[in-house]
Amino acid sequence: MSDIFSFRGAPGTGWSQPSPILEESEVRKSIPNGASRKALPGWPRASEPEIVRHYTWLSNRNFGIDTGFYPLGSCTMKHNPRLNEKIVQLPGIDRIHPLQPESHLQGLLSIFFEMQEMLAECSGMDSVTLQPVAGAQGEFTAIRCIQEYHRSNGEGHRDKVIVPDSAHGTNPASASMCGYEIVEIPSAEGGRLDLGALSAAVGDDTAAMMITNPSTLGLFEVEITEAARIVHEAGGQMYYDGANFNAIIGKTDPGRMGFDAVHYNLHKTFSQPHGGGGPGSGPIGVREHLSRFLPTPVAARKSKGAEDPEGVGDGFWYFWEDVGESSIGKVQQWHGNAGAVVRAWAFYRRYGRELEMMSEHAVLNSNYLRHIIMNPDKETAEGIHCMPAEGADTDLVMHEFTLSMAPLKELNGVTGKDVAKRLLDYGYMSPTVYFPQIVPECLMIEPTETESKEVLDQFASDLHSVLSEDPETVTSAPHTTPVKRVDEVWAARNLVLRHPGDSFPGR
Amino acid sequence: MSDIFSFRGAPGTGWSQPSPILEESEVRKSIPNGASRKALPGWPRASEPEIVRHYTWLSNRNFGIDTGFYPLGSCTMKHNPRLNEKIVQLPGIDRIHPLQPESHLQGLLSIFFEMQEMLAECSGMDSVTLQPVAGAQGEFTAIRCIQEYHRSNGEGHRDKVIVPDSAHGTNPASASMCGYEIVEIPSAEGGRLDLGALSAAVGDDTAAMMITNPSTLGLFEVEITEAARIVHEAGGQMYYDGANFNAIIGKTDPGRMGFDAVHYNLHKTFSQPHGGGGPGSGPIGVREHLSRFLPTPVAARKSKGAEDPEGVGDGFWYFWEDVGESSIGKVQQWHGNAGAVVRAWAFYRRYGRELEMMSEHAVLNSNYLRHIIMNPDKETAEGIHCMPAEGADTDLVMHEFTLSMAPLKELNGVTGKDVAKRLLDYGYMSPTVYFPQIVPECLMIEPTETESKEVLDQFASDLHSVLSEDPETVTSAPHTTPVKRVDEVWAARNLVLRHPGDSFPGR
Amino acid sequence: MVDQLPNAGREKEMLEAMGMSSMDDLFSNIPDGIRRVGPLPLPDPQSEEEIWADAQRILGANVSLDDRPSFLSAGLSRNFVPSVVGMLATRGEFLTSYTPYQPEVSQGMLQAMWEFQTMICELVGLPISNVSMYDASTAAAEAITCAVRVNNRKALQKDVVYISSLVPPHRMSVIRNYTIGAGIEIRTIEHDDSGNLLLPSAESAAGSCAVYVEQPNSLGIVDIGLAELKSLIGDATSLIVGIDAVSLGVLEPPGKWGADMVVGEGQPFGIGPTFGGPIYGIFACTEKYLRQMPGRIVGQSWDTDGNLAFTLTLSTREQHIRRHRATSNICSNETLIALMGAIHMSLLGPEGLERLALRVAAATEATKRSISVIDSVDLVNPGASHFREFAIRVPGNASDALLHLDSNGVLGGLDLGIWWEGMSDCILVGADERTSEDDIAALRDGLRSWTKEVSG
Amino acid sequence: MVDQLPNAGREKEMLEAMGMSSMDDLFSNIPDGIRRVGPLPLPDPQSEEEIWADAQRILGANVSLDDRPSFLSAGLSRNFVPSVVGMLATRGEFLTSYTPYQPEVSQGMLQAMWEFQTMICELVGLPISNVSMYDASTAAAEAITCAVRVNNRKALQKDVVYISSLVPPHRMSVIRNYTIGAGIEIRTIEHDDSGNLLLPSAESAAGSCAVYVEQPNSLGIVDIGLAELKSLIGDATSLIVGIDAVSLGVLEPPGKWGADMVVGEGQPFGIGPTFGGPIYGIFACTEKYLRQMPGRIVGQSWDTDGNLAFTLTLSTREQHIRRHRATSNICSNETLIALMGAIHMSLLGPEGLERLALRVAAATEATKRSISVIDSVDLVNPGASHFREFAIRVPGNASDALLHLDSNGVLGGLDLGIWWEGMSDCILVGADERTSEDDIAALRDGLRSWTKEVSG
Ligand SMILES: Cc1ncc(COP(=O)(O)O)c(C=O)c1O
Ligand SMILES: Cc1ncc(COP(=O)(O)O)c(C=O)c1O
Repeated sequence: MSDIFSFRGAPGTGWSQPSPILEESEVRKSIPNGASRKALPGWPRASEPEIVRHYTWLSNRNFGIDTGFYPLGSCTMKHNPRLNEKIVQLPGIDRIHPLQPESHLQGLLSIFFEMQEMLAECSGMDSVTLQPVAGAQGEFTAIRCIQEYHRSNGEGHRDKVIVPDSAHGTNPASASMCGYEIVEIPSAEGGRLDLGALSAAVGDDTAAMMITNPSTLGLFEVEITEAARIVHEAGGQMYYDGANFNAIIGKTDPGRMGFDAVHYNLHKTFSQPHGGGGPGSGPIGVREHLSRFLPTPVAARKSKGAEDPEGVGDGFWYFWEDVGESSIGKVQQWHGNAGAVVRAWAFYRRYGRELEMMSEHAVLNSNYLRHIIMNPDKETAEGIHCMPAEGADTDLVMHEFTLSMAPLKELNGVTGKDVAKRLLDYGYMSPTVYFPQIVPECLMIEPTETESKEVLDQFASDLHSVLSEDPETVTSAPHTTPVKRVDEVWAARNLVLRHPGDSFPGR
Repeated sequence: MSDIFSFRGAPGTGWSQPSPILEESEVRKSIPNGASRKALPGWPRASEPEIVRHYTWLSNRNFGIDTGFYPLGSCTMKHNPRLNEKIVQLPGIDRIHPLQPESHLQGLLSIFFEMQEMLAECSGMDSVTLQPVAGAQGEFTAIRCIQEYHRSNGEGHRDKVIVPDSAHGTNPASASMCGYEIVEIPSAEGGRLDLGALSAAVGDDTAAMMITNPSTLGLFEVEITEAARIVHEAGGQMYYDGANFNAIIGKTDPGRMGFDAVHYNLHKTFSQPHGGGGPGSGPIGVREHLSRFLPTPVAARKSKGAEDPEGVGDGFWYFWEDVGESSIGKVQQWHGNAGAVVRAWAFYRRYGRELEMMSEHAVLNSNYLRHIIMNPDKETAEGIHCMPAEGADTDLVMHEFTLSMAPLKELNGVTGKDVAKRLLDYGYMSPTVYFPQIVPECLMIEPTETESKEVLDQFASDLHSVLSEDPETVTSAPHTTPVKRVDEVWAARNLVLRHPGDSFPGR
Repeated sequence: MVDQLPNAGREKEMLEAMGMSSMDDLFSNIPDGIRRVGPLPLPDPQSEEEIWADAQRILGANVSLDDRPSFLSAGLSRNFVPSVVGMLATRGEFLTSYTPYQPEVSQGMLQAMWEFQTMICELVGLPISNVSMYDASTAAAEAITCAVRVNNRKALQKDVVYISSLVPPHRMSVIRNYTIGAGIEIRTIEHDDSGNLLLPSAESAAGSCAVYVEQPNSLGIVDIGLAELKSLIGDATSLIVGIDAVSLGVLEPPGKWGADMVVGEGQPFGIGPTFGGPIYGIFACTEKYLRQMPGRIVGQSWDTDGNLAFTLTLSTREQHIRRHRATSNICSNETLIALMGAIHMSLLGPEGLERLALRVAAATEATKRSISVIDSVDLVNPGASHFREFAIRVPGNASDALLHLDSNGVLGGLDLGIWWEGMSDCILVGADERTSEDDIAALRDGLRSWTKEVSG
Repeated sequence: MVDQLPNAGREKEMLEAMGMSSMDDLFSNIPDGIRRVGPLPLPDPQSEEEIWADAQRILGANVSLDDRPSFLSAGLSRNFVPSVVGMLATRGEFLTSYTPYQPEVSQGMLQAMWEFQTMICELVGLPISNVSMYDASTAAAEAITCAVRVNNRKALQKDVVYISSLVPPHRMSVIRNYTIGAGIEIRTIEHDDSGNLLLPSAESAAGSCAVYVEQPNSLGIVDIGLAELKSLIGDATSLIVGIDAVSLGVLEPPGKWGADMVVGEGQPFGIGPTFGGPIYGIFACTEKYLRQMPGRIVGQSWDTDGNLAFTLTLSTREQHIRRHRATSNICSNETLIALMGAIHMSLLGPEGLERLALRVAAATEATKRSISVIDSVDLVNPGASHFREFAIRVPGNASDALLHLDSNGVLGGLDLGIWWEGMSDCILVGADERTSEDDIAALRDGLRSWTKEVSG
């Protein structure tokens, strides 16, 4: 166990810095009496070699896509091209301040502009802002725009947002943060959108409906245009949770489906690395009628005038356009997660017009994996205690699918979570468990387009093995991981949320 | 097991390249009939995600300094500052061709010049070349210079090079490649240089003596000046193997000791990462009388004239100076391992005049580690089967030291190699084993200055544990490594030196 | 792009295994009426080397802060990030992992974040920290909503919070967006001519849900009066303090003078200004707020073998469990950047932090001295102590002065007219640890030549 | 520099544990007469940020090949290295490891090098490869000494080897240094006007120890006649062929037309020109040379549990065992760069290699066509086929022409007068995969304007 707080180099070991440009005693004088720090923080005192070894050690106790298959449904854990990491180290992004004059920012503004246009095109929206820094913030931002839209129409009384019960938790949470009441509508048999329930839910108080398509069950909601009609007729707005965008690019888009606003998860569809939980980037796109409410500013361009200094060489001059008085203002203090935008730009450039192929392969891999899991050869099938149930009754899924371990649990008590933990022993990250909640003992599996057939074949075969194993082995899993099953209840009861400073805590 | 040759993507999967600037059919015409390749090489067909996962997996089966303590004696496995890796990615080194005009190379030439000067200063030599790319090539180069020197003096008959029996294998190998006969002189009692043996060995046929000081036993050869006198009197030249330079910088130097030529291992003393076996860099320094034989060219400078274009801003114009007619010419086809030189430059800049402190800490750590290994507390001592013998009878060692496991072997059959393998289980790289050969069951330990006291304490304590363990546990070690003890004899008998192409070989 | 698709060229084989014959079969569920026909109107795919060339060219059209003397700070730091930070944080095991829902294979990130929480607590002087917010502004905004959730029931001034009038407008805008839904009313507290908070007017905040102030404030002013704020507003009203993280190397942490919550920009530790994102927000608080706070938290625990282990905890506050009753909607956060921050902080160590803060303080002082001697250039708050930033008033439009400096290759600071209409003759000058004597001379000379131009 | 020394500040504690009181005690073994007194006359230590700033400034004073159209190749390639190569190879476990003497904890590097050996064998058409030489020149030199060791006993022309007269002088010089000790006599084989080897004169090499030729040769000429060489010199004389590694994407590998050993520069796969080093030499051979070859070799084996495993093998050839009877003195080699090469090769795959070679061939052909139409500029070997390089004769000094091009921002190639006195009016023009139409136009226009200047 490497404990960074046990590194006790001499004072100043790691700091290697030039001296202040004034004498220390003079500097001290510039700090008001009484405001001076009395005791320095209890940070570790470590040299570079110790730091490198500590974080290398930690990294070896962490699982990423680079380590193995990461079928975490809804999270689109695709390969992160390394070029993109190299690009964001260029001083032209790393060493740029958002408040520099536009003449210093032509390159970045042009990338922002290109991304706004591309995202609008792919989603069938009219305007795009790149400011929100995560999907959830995109939802929040779009719902705020919708809120201001209703208010500007004198419809401020609309105080409800409808979400299906299969929706991601951020949907209701974001709407609720805008002050909306949430109306959750149950899914129909088979996990699909229930138009009857929707019709019953809409009304004069409907501000918006939030939904993702394909749904979190990996189903394409074929009645989506009808749903849009119902909501629009009631005076509500349609919000598209774009977390599942990876399934449909070039095949259809939320504009065609009848949506008014959408967020994109650049970290999913366009592969900004997820980095242990973030950063993300959650641009939103809206139809014309919502444009004037977007956060400000957005990137714009005009033909380059003779007086403008050098641009990027494409004949345009790029600038920040103020969205105007109706804008909701700011949701992040600068222009969003520019680093993620630049990575996503580099990712998109690799596919260009063939982004469609990316979605094709995502859906191909998902259907293929589902097929080989659910159709083992006879011999394998005979060894399995009990096959999972499908999360949804369908022939086709989109980029992800769900399996229910309920039959297994019934048979021998092995739960979805047990299977998930056991898969860790086989060198996989586990699928998403227990979401969507409407599928009992759910495993939600999203292979993404960047996994090879060999990996999918192996995963199916290993899952079959798990399903054939002694239940005791599965329920006590994992066995080969850096630590065994972790006591989450102890953590929540005892709340040891920081290092005690001397040595690691004892029980 | 990840097998890259099992990746079988479609033709062209990984190649992502722009098209040729001429039509393929036209290009094909430019290739002479009959010279065209008939079948492409059987390389893997892998996508970027597969490559990343494969090499990540491989790296996790490899042990580096970043993984843990690496006390590999004679190899100076010190921490490699990461800044240096960042610097060599700058286009000003990565994208530079050695045949560009000098006006394109002012930055690199100035770094080469600075390094030549610094190395000369630290070693007490007059001229330095950075061309040799490894220590062994440095030895070879210097011996070639000495050879030409003798020839130019009409002393071409000198055909013997003297090396102590504790010398590194490259010393005799390098001299032998120059056509010299090797005279190996035995060490005196205690592993020190035997002046009597040396006196007996020198003669009219002595071309040179090669020796390292401190010796491979970590001993400072106190009679070194006397040795130099003996060799010089016989008309021979003194060659200093600088692999152990880490021990003495700022404290003494080969010039003071009486040497005529020296090589440096930049990858040891100046921390160019060793990268699984290389690259290295082996500059040599020589006294005045040998300068004109050095490989050509070397970096030089003059005050900047008005006509010279911009330089690096220090008022000098840097250029390549031809060493002249007596030069031995080239040993590497360009200017050596420039990348290693630049890393070493960045390393040296961190210490500047305080390089001395680096050597102090290297020697401090070595003596401290030896002390705590050899002086366990009473309780620990009682548990140990048998303490190692010291490799040399001395109070002080320099940057490294040797231990003999001979007593243990005698007692219970546990060999030095067994102890080394068992240390792997404790998370260490093993010390150098069975070198120098004059110490029976030798473990040669070099902690370097970049290990903390905590690491040294822990290592000593773990070594004590190994010495207390059930012999069976030790002789069957390692137990927790990615693979168990590897059958080196099978490898040498069967010589499976390449992948068979289909799947991994079976026995 | 095929280099990203391991199954390119093998579609048929896979389709056939499923009894399908074309990729189109996979999308047959999408009704015709909403199918896109024909390719996307986007450019051709590019290879890695073409993209790299374009990226170098296009991003090369930006002007890097490192290319010239720069005095633009305004909440983002032109910092120096040691090279190990990026090299370690981009190790694939960190870079390509997601939220550590499976602690058994995520101990690395979990432990690193637990250490991060510890270092933030030590920095700000409070017992609890989460593993990052999006940025300083959302951290401030969510601290305010959190305070309202905790205090509103007993508050005398229900749904009311007080905010310093010197909180910059972009942050105010974020705060407005985050508080509007909860119906929170924002009142402002003013400052005196030296830029110090008007304590008597702050007294009126007693009984409200929260007070949000910044130290140093947006004009760089270190206001010692703030130390009395907590005693004025009382226990029932949260004191939320926005900080400059580096300043805590020399300034007493707010946790020691009564802050209930501390928020701020983490960026100086871990990542360059990077055009404003990804950066990360610091969020720390006392125990009282623990169950209402936003964001993820790592706790220590044990595995079934009794080994020390880490896990996410208190998830019941979060949206994926509590849905619309969650304490925040935050899901993807800024963990990777927080990891970079943790590495940077551990490299600095206590004395390294102090040195860093002293360097910024020295540069601020030296710049202030040098600029304030220019005729007709005045300090806006001459009596105040400054850290990192200070405002000057120039004889004319700040924008003209900055344009003049720009043409001399100096990035002079921020035109304060952008933030506050009444300050269009003021520049916010920011110094930092990398500010050199030469930089200062360039700024001084540029300003001087401009003042001569306008006056003569 | 203290950031590199974990025990800085704790010296006393450690000294005391040993019963010492000062650092000087540690060096008391060094006799006074040779002790340096006083500090080294070197500059002050610098911090990371100062070194980084200096490095950027100093290295920024160099002119990068990517900054301008460049036609300088001459044995080093202005290649494009995919970003994963560096990122993976610099993972600490690879970067900071040494020679895998302990196979149990070095399987990663061992397997990667075994795969490298396989890819090199496949590339050149021979069954055996080592894990790298220093560079192409030492690879050629050590191949020659190896051939002499193997063949000399039965050779008719003892201690004699034949080398193409077009082997460039820097490589010849390396070969001379490496062969002089063994008393090897070097004779040259000449070329005809088209640059093709004079086969009749090559016949005289039969019975010697080895023949060393290059394909394409240093003037870029692809010489189909070489395919007959092996039958002319016979089995007892080694045919050693130096290659352009990329060319083997379109050219038949020498192993298929009789080469006993293949050597060459590995640099195009894995690393930029990097001022000429570190790069790595390719060395491959037939079984006959296995026990006399230089360098490290990885073999497959098994561990005691029967798992597949890798280990260094045939170490008995090496200096650390055989000492002065070793087959070479090579110890530290270029493994890390070979690893980069392996990653690059696996990314390319067979078709990627072919595409790369076609791109170079296309650029060579296009450049040749464009240049050869310039009045008074002639191809030196008009009848020949070229890959990557070709020589032109200009109406005046090559150095003048190159200076003119340089002042027009074009790096025009190599002044062949540097290599061969008689060719001071010749330029070696190198094209590569990154050569664009615009680059070619810039070269053509620059050359044309210069020829006009000199002729007018
Ligand atoms: C379906 C769905 N919607 C919304 C989100 C929220 O996105 P973010 O994590 O970027 O805030 C997610 C991400 O987990 C998601 O899967
Ligand atoms: C004492 C000694 N001399 C010479 C050498 C040879 O140096 P290199 O490996 O750089 O060729 C070494 C390196 O292992 C060594 O330890």
